[in-house]
Amino acid sequence: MTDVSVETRGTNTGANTNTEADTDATATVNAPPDLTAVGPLTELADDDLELLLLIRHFERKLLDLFGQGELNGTTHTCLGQEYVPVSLRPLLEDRDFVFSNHRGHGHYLSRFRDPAGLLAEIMGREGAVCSGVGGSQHILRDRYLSTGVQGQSLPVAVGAGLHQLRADPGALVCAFIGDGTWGEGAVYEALNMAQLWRVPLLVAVEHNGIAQSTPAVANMAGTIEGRAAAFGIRYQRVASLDVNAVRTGLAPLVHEVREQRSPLVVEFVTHRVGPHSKGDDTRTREQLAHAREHDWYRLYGAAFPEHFESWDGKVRAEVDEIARDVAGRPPAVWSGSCA
Amino acid sequence: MTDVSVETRGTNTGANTNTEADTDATATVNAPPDLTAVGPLTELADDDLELLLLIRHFERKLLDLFGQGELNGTTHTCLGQEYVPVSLRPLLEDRDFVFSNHRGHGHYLSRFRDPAGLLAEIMGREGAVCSGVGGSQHILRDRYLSTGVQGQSLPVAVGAGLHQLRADPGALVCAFIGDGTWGEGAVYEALNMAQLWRVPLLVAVEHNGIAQSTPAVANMAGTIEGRAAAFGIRYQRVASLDVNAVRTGLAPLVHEVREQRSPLVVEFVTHRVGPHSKGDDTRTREQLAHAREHDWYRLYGAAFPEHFESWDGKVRAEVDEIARDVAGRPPAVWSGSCA
Amino acid sequence: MRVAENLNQSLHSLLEAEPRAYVLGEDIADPYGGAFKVTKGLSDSYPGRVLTTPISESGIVGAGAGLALAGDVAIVEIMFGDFVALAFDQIVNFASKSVSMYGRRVPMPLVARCPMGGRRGYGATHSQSLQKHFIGAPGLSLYELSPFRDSYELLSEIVEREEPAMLFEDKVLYTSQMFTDGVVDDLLSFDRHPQAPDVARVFVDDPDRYDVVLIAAGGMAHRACEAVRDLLVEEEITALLLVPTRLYPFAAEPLLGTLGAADVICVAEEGTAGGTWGAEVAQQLHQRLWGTLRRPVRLVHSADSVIPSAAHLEERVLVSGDTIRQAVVEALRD
Amino acid sequence: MRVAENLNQSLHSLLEAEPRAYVLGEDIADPYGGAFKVTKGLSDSYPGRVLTTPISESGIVGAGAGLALAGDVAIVEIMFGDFVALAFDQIVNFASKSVSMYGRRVPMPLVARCPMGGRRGYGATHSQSLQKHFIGAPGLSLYELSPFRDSYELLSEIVEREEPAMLFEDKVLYTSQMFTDGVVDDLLSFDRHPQAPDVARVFVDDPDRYDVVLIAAGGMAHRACEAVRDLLVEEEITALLLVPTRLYPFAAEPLLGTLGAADVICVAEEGTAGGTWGAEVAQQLHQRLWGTLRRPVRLVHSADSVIPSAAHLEERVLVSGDTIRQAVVEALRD
Ligand SMILES: Cc1ncc(C[n+]2csc(CCOP(=O)(O)OP(=O)(O)O)c2C)c(N)n1
Ligand SMILES: Cc1ncc(C[n+]2csc(CCOP(=O)(O)OP(=O)(O)O)c2C)c(N)n1
Ligand SMILES: [Mg+2]
Ligand SMILES: [Mg+2]
Repeated sequence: MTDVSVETRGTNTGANTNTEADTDATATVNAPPDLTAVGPLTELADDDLELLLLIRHFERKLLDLFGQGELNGTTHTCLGQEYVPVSLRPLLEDRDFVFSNHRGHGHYLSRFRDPAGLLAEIMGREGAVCSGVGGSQHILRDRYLSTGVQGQSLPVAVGAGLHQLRADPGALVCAFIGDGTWGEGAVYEALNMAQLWRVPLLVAVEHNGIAQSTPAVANMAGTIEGRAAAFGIRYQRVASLDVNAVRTGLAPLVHEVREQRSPLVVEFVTHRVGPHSKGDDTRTREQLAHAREHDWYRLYGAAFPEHFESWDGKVRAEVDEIARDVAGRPPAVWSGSCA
Repeated sequence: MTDVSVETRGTNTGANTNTEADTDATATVNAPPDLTAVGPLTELADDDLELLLLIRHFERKLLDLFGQGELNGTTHTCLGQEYVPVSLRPLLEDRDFVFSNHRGHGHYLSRFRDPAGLLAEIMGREGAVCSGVGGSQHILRDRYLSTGVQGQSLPVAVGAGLHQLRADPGALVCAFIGDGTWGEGAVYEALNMAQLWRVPLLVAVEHNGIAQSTPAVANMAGTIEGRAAAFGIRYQRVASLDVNAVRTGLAPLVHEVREQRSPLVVEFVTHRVGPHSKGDDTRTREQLAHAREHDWYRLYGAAFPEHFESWDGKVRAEVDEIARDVAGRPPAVWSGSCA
Repeated sequence: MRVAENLNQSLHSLLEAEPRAYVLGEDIADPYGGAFKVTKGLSDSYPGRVLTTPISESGIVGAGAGLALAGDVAIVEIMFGDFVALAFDQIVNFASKSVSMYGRRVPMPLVARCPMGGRRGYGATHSQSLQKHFIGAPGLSLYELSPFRDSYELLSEIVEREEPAMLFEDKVLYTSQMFTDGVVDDLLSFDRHPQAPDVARVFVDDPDRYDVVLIAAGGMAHRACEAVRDLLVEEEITALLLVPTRLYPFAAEPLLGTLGAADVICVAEEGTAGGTWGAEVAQQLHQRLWGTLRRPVRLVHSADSVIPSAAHLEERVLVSGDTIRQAVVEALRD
Repeated sequence: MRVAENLNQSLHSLLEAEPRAYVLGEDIADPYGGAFKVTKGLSDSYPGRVLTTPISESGIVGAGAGLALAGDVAIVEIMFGDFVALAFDQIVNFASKSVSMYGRRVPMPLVARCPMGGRRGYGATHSQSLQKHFIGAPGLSLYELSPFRDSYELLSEIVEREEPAMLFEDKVLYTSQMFTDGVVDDLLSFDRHPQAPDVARVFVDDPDRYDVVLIAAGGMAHRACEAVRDLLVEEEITALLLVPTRLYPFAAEPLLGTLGAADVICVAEEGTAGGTWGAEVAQQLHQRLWGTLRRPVRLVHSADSVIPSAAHLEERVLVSGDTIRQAVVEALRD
């Protein structure tokens, strides 16, 4: 099974995200971290920090390249949300299926650490993970799949979960969706089936409060918690931005998804720091400031400046280098049907 | 506005559905009836009893005619569920839209008392309300519409409700759906929009515990109450089979739908006494017995035998007569396109 | 044996032979065994792999796609094929695309079984033949159940292709008999087309002597047989009937020899007017047989209309054996 | 004026002129004004009647149908037309059927606006031209936005018909200019077809002198113009281009005179192979012009393929001006 501790550099398990008012020492040590509060960040393992920064600089590079007219098509960066897949990373196993969505670069990079393959895909160059056919939104590799139609993947995830049940008990299916995607009926058809059939489905909801340009208040009546409850599905809210805390807190819940065939909805209260796609952000100055205040990048840099500095420039340079390399490659070759 | 009392023959307003253990007399008089318990039946107004019996004998006649090979196509009778639309009848106004479903004869007859038009429709004879084109499942008359695709009508009802909001404030839209229909994603898309836009939508759920052959436990994870709550939509459970109680209890809630632009889900815990359509009932003897125990027809006959007898034979004879009349008519004429 | 029984046995055989196979659908569990009883006995025999589902057409096709993607084989029953409209996105925009959208071939053995067709008085939302709307989605194949072809053979062919497919089943077929031993009736015989074994040939005496070729799939085959008989008996016109099981992509090539020799080619289907399967077939034939054809391929389809519930009105809209016969006679007059 | 602006103004005008009109769609509210800015300014000007919606394509088309049924006029924007697959049931099995399924005509002024087409690198689920899949649903009309026709006139025509309709809008059109005053460029002119005022005629000098007729709608018109130019300049072939705005039902009758005189008729569209709109047009023309046609109607469409994301791969799949030119040249050789 997943060994979480291997991946954890600091000794902090997130328990110190409790507020100072909490004076009961034993409780502080043993209690699971309070995932529902933002709390201070704890020191990251190098590996996690590096991955977070890889995603950050990858996404920034994409926006740069778009700005320079170097990229075709569209893209949706996960700026501000990088910590979600990074937190989940060691909780997921190779045999698990992951279904990602339009905002999937962080999901992909967390699973494969393959910036060159992804960038080549987006730029349509040699080495593209899907030969340049898929592009930013349509990626398949091993048991990882993303597609560009909101909600569509949830019923598919249920089917993949049915497969796991029989073919590989203990394996799960993780599907990422946004808050706005709860507008789609497919989501509910899937939740109903998942719970009826006790499919090991982990729905990771990245609730960034906005869908393209539409705030959640105009998109969603009620709450995600209520919607999970509607199907009798377990639910966990995660407001924490701390990778260690999130990971430690979710580990036992994810374990239950595997062992108890019990679907789980995890709602990450997260913040989209960048535009929806390329430059289309109509949020107010205040809204943008609020998002930026919750940016782990800024927060971590302030909390652990040395650690941060020791990696940030290095990873950025690596991404620059990768981008140069990929940009210099010949076009992707597609042997597929053009008949 | 709707005057409920006009339609009520007995002095009972349903308050005596309280159990005898309830000794607080004032509470008994003033408290709203307990809709969530089955309770004893109260005496019906003639008009209500006649309508209930009309629906009952209409449906029975259909099954007879099918048995005799006189009918084409399919039909879904509402045997056992007649009291639902009859209870709602005076709470709905002509200006309200009603969206019905495959099991809609009771809904139609409650609104129009037009057994001949409906039977002619089902038999494809002159006088058919939709010229024989629609058949049992596809009926449109004034602001009443039924169709045969489960769940499809809920988003449509939201649109009709948007219309009402601007064109005729205070008017509402009532949509009937079954428990199994909560499998359809369209239901959730509609509930979300209805609550976001504060549409005056009354969803009348006829939860008979079964969908065609599939029991609710195999169809539905969680509860209907939870699913309404998921969208912040008000919810009322109705287990009572007593027309007076149901009507009195729901009147203020329906009033709020009109006046407060507030969607409402009413779940009727009801019982399908007949087959799904023509003879396809694979329920166990116990399940069938349980349904029959909750049949208002039997219960009312036992509770108020004189009142019951004074109408039952008469209405049955009327329906027989209508069926004879309709069967003797020439085929329906359809001027519509056959191009 | 009735077509429904043959199909039921095929599903049993498939579940038996292929341990990765699943069957999903509404009300398919025993003792009910599906609205048309095609899945009878399956859930009792293969409990973990035969799942009765909520009323969620889009969801269950998606779940089938997930199974297929993960390495299983998924057969999904849409209770009435009309409701496959709800799964259009999952079929066209997920399952079919996944085969090639990721830059390499992804196996996706998913079959959506769609009972179609009218003449049962079910009315406009339960009587359609929606085949035509699914033509030309890259990666998606369309098949039609036939009384001339064992459905196990057909299902196996579909599943082996490992691509999303729809199997359309005319509901009126379920209660008809399978044709066997080359016999249709006292007048008509059938065999497999020598160049296209998935196409049945129905003929009077000699499969190589005919004036007219009819092409009709699935439940239309009976009406086409009726037309063949009536044309012979009443008009002295000899017709050959071809009954394909693969609608799309339609393989015209192996049939060109047969078709080129006909005075009239007539494609009959129950779908309503406009954008028909026949138009797709005709398009191919017009391109390939232009110099040879004496007249345009004649299309027979139902009227441009909803399908009424009342039998006498439904009849006015839908294709009958007589519609086909008349079309041929008219065409010959042109 | 750009086509997107023209369409935006038309929506303004429609909301102004028709107090029963509503516009619904995802992200259409100001200041965003829709993914392609076509709805800009609408929600500020008509707050109660312009609704930004949840991501619920099926739901919002259903809501539009409800408005239309209740007596309003509903325009629903599908952000990317690809997602109209999710609303197939509401469009085909509810809105379109309701017009006639109840035995009498029920007005249903509902327009689903569907931005379609590729050449923007959005990939397989955001680049399709799904027009063909909606052909032949009784009660449903299909239209195409055109740079040759004021969209207010077009929208008014659609709405006045009071029947469900889809308006397909090639996304690349949004940023192109409307053609006005009969001028396409220094070489080409246009007018309205005298027998079919909803069809634009693009011609070199004289609309009555041509060897070849191209038929192409919407965003394909530019590529067809390119083909007309290249055919003239490089092959000395004179082509006339017809740009219809009503795809289905396609009114062939008024165009027969024009078409009958052509050496080659070529229908071009961006949709992929199989069951194309062109096949539907060809079917009509083959029936009506059989004796006159020198060769079968030539169809030009994209490859039988998903639409790749990378520009150089996308180009291989989609129709270009050159594809059309080559098709015409080849056809003339046959
Ligand atoms: C079915 C469908 N409808 C609309 C879109 C267009 N679209 C892409 S992303 C998006 C917003 C999604 O919002 P959310 O689920 O909150 O995810 P986020 O972008 O915030 O990560 C929309 C409307 C789509 N891709 N698929
Ligand atoms: C979209 C769709 N799927 C399937 C059906 C077939 N069907 C008709 S009624 C029914 C069961 C409906 O169950 P429920 O909603 O509980 O209503 P009830 O029949 O119990 O009144 C089914 C599956 C349908 N009409 N529409
Ligand atoms: Mg969001
Ligand atoms: Mg039920």
